[in-house]
This record gives sequence, C-alpha cells and structure tokens, in this order.
Amino acid sequence: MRVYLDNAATTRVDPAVAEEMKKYLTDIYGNASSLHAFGREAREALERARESIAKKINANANEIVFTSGGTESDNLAIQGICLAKKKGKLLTSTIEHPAVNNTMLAVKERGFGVVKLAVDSEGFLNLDALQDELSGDVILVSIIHGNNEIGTVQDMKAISEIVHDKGSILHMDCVQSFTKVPIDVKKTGVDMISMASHKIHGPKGVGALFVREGIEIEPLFYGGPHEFGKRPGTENVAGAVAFAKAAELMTANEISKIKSMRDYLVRELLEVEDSLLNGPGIDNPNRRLVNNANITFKYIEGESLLYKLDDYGIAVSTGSACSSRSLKPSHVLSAIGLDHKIIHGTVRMTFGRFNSMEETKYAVEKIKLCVDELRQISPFKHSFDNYDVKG
Amino acid sequence: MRVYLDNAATTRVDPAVAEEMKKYLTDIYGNASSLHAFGREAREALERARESIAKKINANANEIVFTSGGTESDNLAIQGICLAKKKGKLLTSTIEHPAVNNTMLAVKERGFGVVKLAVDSEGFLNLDALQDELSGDVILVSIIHGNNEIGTVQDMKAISEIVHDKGSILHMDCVQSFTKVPIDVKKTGVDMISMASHKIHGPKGVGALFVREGIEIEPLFYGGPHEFGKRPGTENVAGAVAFAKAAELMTANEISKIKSMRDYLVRELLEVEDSLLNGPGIDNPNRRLVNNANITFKYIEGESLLYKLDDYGIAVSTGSACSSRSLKPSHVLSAIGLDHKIIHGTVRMTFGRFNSMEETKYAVEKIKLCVDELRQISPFKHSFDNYDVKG
Amino acid sequence: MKMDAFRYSKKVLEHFRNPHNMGEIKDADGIGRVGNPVCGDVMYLYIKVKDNVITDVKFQTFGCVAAISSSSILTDMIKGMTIEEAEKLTKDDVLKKLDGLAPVKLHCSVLAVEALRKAIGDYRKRKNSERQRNC
Amino acid sequence: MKMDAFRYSKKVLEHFRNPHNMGEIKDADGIGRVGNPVCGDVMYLYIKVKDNVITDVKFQTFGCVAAISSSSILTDMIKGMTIEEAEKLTKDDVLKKLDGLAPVKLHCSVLAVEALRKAIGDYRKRKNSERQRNC
Ligand SMILES: Cc1ncc(COP(=O)(O)O)c(C=O)c1O
Ligand SMILES: Cc1ncc(COP(=O)(O)O)c(C=O)c1O
Repeated sequence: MRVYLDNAATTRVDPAVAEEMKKYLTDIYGNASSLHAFGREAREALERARESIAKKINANANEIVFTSGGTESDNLAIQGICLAKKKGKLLTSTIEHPAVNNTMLAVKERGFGVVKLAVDSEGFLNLDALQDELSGDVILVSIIHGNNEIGTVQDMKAISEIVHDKGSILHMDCVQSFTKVPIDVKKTGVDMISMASHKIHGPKGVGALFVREGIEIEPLFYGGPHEFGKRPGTENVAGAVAFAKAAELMTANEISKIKSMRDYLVRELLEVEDSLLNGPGIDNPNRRLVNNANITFKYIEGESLLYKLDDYGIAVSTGSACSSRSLKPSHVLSAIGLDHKIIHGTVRMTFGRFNSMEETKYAVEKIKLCVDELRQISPFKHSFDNYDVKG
Repeated sequence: MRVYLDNAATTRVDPAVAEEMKKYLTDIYGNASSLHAFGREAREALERARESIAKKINANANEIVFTSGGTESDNLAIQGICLAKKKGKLLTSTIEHPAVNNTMLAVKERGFGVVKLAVDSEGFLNLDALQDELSGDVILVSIIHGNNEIGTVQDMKAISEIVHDKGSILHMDCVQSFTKVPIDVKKTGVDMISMASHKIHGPKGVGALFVREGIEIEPLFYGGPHEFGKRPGTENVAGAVAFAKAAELMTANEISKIKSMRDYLVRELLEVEDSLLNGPGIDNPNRRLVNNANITFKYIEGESLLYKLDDYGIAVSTGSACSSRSLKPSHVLSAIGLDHKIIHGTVRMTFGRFNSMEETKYAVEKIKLCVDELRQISPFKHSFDNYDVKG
Repeated sequence: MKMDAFRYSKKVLEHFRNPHNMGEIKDADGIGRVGNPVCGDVMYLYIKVKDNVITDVKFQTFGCVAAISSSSILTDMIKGMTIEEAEKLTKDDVLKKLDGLAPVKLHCSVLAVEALRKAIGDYRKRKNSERQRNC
Repeated sequence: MKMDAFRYSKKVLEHFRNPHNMGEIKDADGIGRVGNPVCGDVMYLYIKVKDNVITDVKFQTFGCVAAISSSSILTDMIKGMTIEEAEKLTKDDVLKKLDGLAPVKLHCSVLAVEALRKAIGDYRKRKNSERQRNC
C-alpha cells in the first residue's frame, strides 16, 4: 500500500481538475490578451476562474491577482508594499514559512525594520506584543494564517482589528488555510492574502494574491499590462481554471472526511508512550488546520522514522518540504518552546482528499512499529538521562 | 474553418504534451523537495526535464533555472544582475519585448544607466553602436534573439564576441527563437537566455532561464532553496516535464513544415497591391523566424483587418498580444523606420505545428478579400494624398 | 469585467460588419475631413443638403473598428436632420447609440462628430460664397 | 545530479534498514558516548576486548539515517581489529564503506569515529586502573 500523508507539502491533482485543465491546454488555448475569438474565449475562462476564487473568500474579482504560487504571492505582498512605501517597519511572527521569513530577511537587508512577534505554546500570536509593536511607521504586518508545520490557525479578525486600529496593512499567508478554514475578507478586513493551488489538489505553478482595492503594491517584475498591472506575463489560463476548479471541489463534506481521518490518527498515536501533539488541540477546526497532525516521539529522530515509513510506502515529513534538506531544527517548534532534545523526534502527517480510513489505519500500525524499532536502537528509553555527554 | 495564426502570442498545447503532463498531475504528484518516494519520483522527473532543456541548447543541467514564463525569465536575468552588481549601465535594443523594455525602465528608475541601441531597416542590431557603447561599467547587454513582431533573428555569436571582448555579460531573450533557431550556448558563449514553454506547444506558466555557471544573479523573490537558490517555490514538476516534452517535439521536420506554410502566405500576400513585408526576407531561417509573417497593407488599419478576419474564424495579431490593447504604434516598426501612416496597417501572422496548408490557403483568400473591403471604405486608395488634414 | 473593457459592443460590431452610407458623394454640399493625431485615423464625411435638411450622407474612414462604426452610426443619425439639429449632436449621442466604447477608444466617436462639424462648416461657407456670388 | 546530493546511497540505506550490532554490552571493556551538537544525535559504542583485539561491539544511536548507518558500518569494520588498527580509522574510511554521504551529513560519520576513539580511551583507562590495582 502507498499512503501519501504529506498533503501540506503538495497534493495529488484531482482527476476532475486535470480533466478540466486539459481542455484549456488543447482546446481553449488562446492568449487571454489577444483580441480575436481564441483570445476572448481564454479571457472569459480566466475571468470566470478569478470570480470563482474571489467568491471563496468573499472578495471582488478585480482584487484577485494570479501568480505562480504561494512563494510568489507572499513576495508580491511583502516586497510589493516595500517597493511602494520605500521605507518603514514590518511586523511578522516567529513561525512563518520561509517564503515570508526569507523575504523579511531580504527587505531587512534593504533597510526596512523587521520585528518578529512571539507566539504561545500552541503557536498563537501574542496579540499584546502585536499591539505594542504597532506604531505609525509599520507599513505591513504579515502573519501566517494556517501554520504549515503545526496547523495553528490565527484569529484573522482579531489580528485585523488591531492592525487596522493602528492604521497599518495586514497580509496573511493563507497558503495552507485557503478552503480549509472559512475566510471572509470583507468580514475580517484583511488586506492581502496568499493562496496556492497545489495545496488543494490543484496543479503546481499557480497561486493567487488577494489585494484589497485601494492597497497599492509595486509589481515584482515588469512586462505587459496583465493582472491589473501587478503581475505581467502571459496569463496561465489552464492553471487558473484548474485552481478555481480545485477550490470549488473543497466542500464541507471533504473537509470533515479529512478531519475524521486526522483525528483518528492523532488519538491512536498519542497512545504511544512518550509522544505528544504539537500545536492546538484537534477539536476546533477554526483553531487547527483539519488536515494537520504534528507529533513528537521522544528518544528517536524524525528523519529515521520518515525513511522507515518510506520503506512501507508511507510518506510523511519532518517539517516543511523545502526545509527537509536542512539540518536546522524547526524554527516553528523552537518558537512554541519545544526542547531541542525532542524537536528532532517530530514528524508531520498531513491528510488530503484522496486518503482513506484504511490507509490511515495502515499508517498508524506502521508508525507504531517503526517508532518501537527506532527506540530499540536508541540509547534513551524512558528519559534523556545522560543526553549531555561530555568530552 | 477556424485558423489560428497567432502562434507567436501563444500556442495550442500538443495533445501528446498534455497527456504526458497529466501523468505528473495525478500520478507522480509529489513535491520534488520531499525526501520520501513520492518526492524522489518527482525530483527525478524534474531533473530529467532539466537535462532535456539543457541539451536543446548545449548547456549543463545545473545551468537551467525553471521559472513561470518568459517575462519572469527576462526579469530574473536583468533584475538579477542589477541586484547582484548594485550599479552600472545596461545596453539593450530598440526592438525589445515589453518584458525587457519595461524592466529596463524600472532599473533605470532605480539609478542604473540604460542605453538603447538602434537597429537597421530589417531589425538587425547595429554592431558598431554596440561596440561604441560598451565600456567597463556595462554590467549587462540584453538583446532580443528572435523578434516577436518582425521575426528578425540576431547573430548571437557575433554579438556575444563583441560583448565578451569588452568583458560584459550577454543576455538574450530567446522566448520566440528557442527550438526554432539552433542555439548553442557553448559555441556562441551567450551568458543567459530566456525561454518560455507556451510558445512551443507547451503549457503556459512555465519558462526557463539559462544562466551560465559562474554568472551571479540575485533572485527576484525569496523562500526555500529551490532551483539553485535562484528561484524559490514548490517546483512545477508537471510544467517542467511538459515544457521539455514540447521542446523535444520541435523537430527539423516540423520547422520546415511551418516554414513552407509561412513562405506560401507571404508570397501570396505580397501580390496584394501596396503591401510590404516587414523584417528580413523569408529565405534564410537563421535571419528570420520561420513562423513569422509581418505584413503592412497600406490605406487600411490593422485592427479593422483583425476583426474582419475574426469573423471568418481567422486569428491574427496587430503586434504583440500584450500590447494589442494599447493604441501606441508598434515601437518595433517605428524602430525599423516604418512611416507612422502605414504602421497601423500592419498585421502579424504566425504559424505553429497545428496549422495546415489548407488553412493557409483559406487565410490568404480571406485576407485578400478583407483588405479589399477595407480599402473600399478608406478615403485613401493609391496614395496618402490629403492625409494631413488641417483644422 | 474590468479587464474586458476593451471589448466592442454588439452594436459597434454590427456597424463595423455592415457599415451604412459608405462611400463618396461627388457633388457634396459639404465635406468634412478630419484626422486623429492619437491613432492616425482619418475620416471624410460628405453631406447633401436641401432646404436646410441633410438629405444624403456618406463617409470614408481609414481607421479602426471604433472609427468605422462611429462613422457609420453618425451617418445614420444625421440623415434627415436639419443642419441645426445635426450641429447639436455630441460624442455622447454617438456613444449612446453604439452602446459605449472602451475608454481608449473614446476619441473615435469624437472624430465622427468633428467630421460632422467640419462638413457643416464647409456647407455654410459654400452657401455663403454662393450667396455672395448671387449678390 | 547536484540537486540530488541529499539522497542516501544504497549502502547507507541497507545498513539503516538492518543495522548490525545494535544494542548494549552490559559488561563492556570500553564505552564511548558522544553527542553531536550540530544535530542533536547521540551515539553510544560498547566494545569487548580480548588480547588487544576487539571481539565484540555494539551500538545505540539516537539520530538520523546517516548516524545509524555510520554506527552500523563502523561496528562491522572494527570487529576483529586490534586496538591500534581501530584507532587509525578515520571518518573517510567510514564514508568510503558507505559509498559517501551528502555534505550536510558528513558530521554523522565523524560521530561514529569519535565514539570509537572514546571507547578505546575508556578501555585504556580501565586497563590502566586495573594494572594499577594489580600492582
Ligand atoms: C504557509 C506556506 N506559505 C507559503 C508556501 C509556499 O508556496 P509555494 O511552494 O507554492 O511557492 C507554502 C508551501 O510551500 C506554505 O505552506
Ligand atoms: C520575445 C518575448 N519575450 C518575452 C515574452 C514574455 O513571455 P511570457 O508572456 O511567457 O511571460 C514574449 C511573449 O509574450 C516574447 O515574445
């Protein structure tokens, strides 16, 4: 059996999405900026996709800018504001994705002030710290909405109110939360949100940035007058259509199916001795992404567990996919106060629409088995006594 | 009959490409940066695609950076060098695509020097001017290889030699020329070239930048360590695979088939009274893109011709697709010295692999008919006498 | 849809496909020739006038879809009008009849109205000189 | 392929899947305990020595794939060696046997060699104190 439990890294494209997409590759293939019928058909499809994405978050169609993915959306929001404002301070959190984290580093090098706000032990932003750091020169607050590692879902409305009270602009990285948590840009007042197609069973290479009308950002690159002047380049019509289709397919039913598998897995794995769940509890879907399980098994190392599970056809992750090649302990787990001894024993299991309960049961069984085997190799059994070996 | 003669704007995705792509949407869907088997399969596919694109231009695989398209590739080359070098002068031509033109404008605003080099009446770069303007502080020369409007193909080797003689770096926009003109980065010595999938019957939303090993560029955006640190974001595996497949399908046979249709159309249309071909002659495929026809019909306006042909199901263009919504006369046609009175009477017809000779004949017939009809409406018949009407 | 602002209305395309009153009036009573420096369009408008009423009208236009349809619709509108009525026509009247034009194309409706004004001016000048000659 | 530098060799995975000499020797003659501050890995190495020859060896490792396979291969290598031979082993010997490791993982082979050095040091210390007691 092959069990893909890494849906936070990326997802399988829904066959229905792939089918729809194909039509816009081989049949409706015009350039959406062309004046002739081939172009007009493409334009109509693109604008329908834009409307559809907008509707999912209660935005207007002209507030949706299509991009190449989550990273570009995050950069367009952050760099876009920096380029427009020229100077100022930015606030962010200690649990951001590298797409925000490294962009913050880059703008810091260009002379902008950057302050990272702490989170609590479940990963929730310290709203008092936010309040304290907000001042007139804060040009942007960028906070991850649904955390990619531990699933914490921030309170968009509360954050938005604080930020707007002080007259600043709020960007939220919703790459993981989009379609999994209800988002209403009108009710919450958030100014920009990043989204990515490949996290919701759509194709890779497509994303979007919601930019509230009236918020001025500079583009990251230059060319034709596409996407309201915010993002040039021949429009990826098939990608946009597929993204919209994928978003439409993420129904409440699917979400609750995903949650029940995740809940089962978490409950089972917490029965393993010396294991713990990182992030918020699994009960409230508005506080934790429904597809995310992040569990630490003491006395073993996550990468070893990953490879053991790989031999059983089970795919899990030890952090975000793009940092899986790095040795640094997860900055997210550090931020919520996890001891460095146990950080490395953490694996992330994330569900998607194509997982089944049968798969979940198989995975639980093998995870328990592999944790046990690795603990047999480990010098530590019931405590980390003697961990700090001296020279 | 529907006849798509706007293949320079974008192309129909080859069904074989779409088929191949689908596999990497629904079957091999892992994140190429993941460590498990799903990730490794994706990584292997991505790297095979990279090898394949590299081979087409005689580059090494690690010199190919995948991007979201031609515009991003152009920007990554130009902004990438500017960000790395911090100051200096850039040389470019008067016949660039907006993706280069507007990027040059942007870096000029940021304090870089930008000089536009003139072209001759066929669109070939003035090499003496290039030589004259090259000096120690020129950090980049960026020249369009195959022109998107008039098809002029620059002498890559000659330009490269001059640029390297003076120790500068050469970028060429090969978005239109890639696979249509043989490109050998080792023989010519060019340092960077831009490519885009959707111009060669691959999907939109994918492109590549060749960056010679040793050339340092800064990324346009920040995130994970993807694409040699030059372009972060979850890799678009299906897109890259499809791009490579599309490039492989552009064989010499296909090219010569395209050329013969183009040649027929040009010869026929030049028989229309007061018509002229813009750009180089159609005989030498190394001097003019084999798929490009750019013809001016005096006394009529191109947009009117476009709409008339549209009624017959024939798609042509009045310039580049992305400037089709603007009224400004083509800067390319101005640069080759076309009189402003006749510039507006220009249409571009560009061929692709899915056109047929039957379609070409139908198009020729209808174009002749429509030109004739529009001339009947026009106040000018055989001369532009009385054009400059006074108040 | 904002990004679709460039599309032409059905009405515009109708007139473009079958322009009314196309051609030249050899013995016109007034001719208006105007050129548009923005886009290079040129329009010639010919009118025949009898008892102060425009009895016939024709146009020749070198220009885009919007220019041709503005010409066509304007000729339809003014046929049968008195000179004074015709003189009062504005670009907005033309635009309305065309179901609108994209902002970048607005100047095309201006062109037609300007051609009309000039043709009327030309007609008056000729009449004046005729009158003078008759004196 | 450059971007594939992180993959483990077949040999590494073989040892990871079936680690040799895993466990503890209760009456070991030498024990080496080392921790790696870079990634938090910890390795314990136990040796039995008879007539200056390593007759038995076992390990316990808390760490990644590379750490576990380095441990396993090292124990295979040193079994039957004299203390002096074992002492000469370097991380490069371990790496060679493993068909290499990615640059980011090189320190894991160092860990195994350090554990060995410490176990030998421990063995010598014990022998010395034994000798002293025997005096
Ligand atoms: C929270 C978050 N933000 C941003 C990204 C970057 O998105 P992408 O890889 O599509 O560029 C990801 C996923 O990789 C993510 O999980
Ligand atoms: C010469 C040239 N450069 C750059 C581009 C931009 O490519 P894209 O639209 O894929 O971003 C195009 C086509 O639009 C082009 O023809």
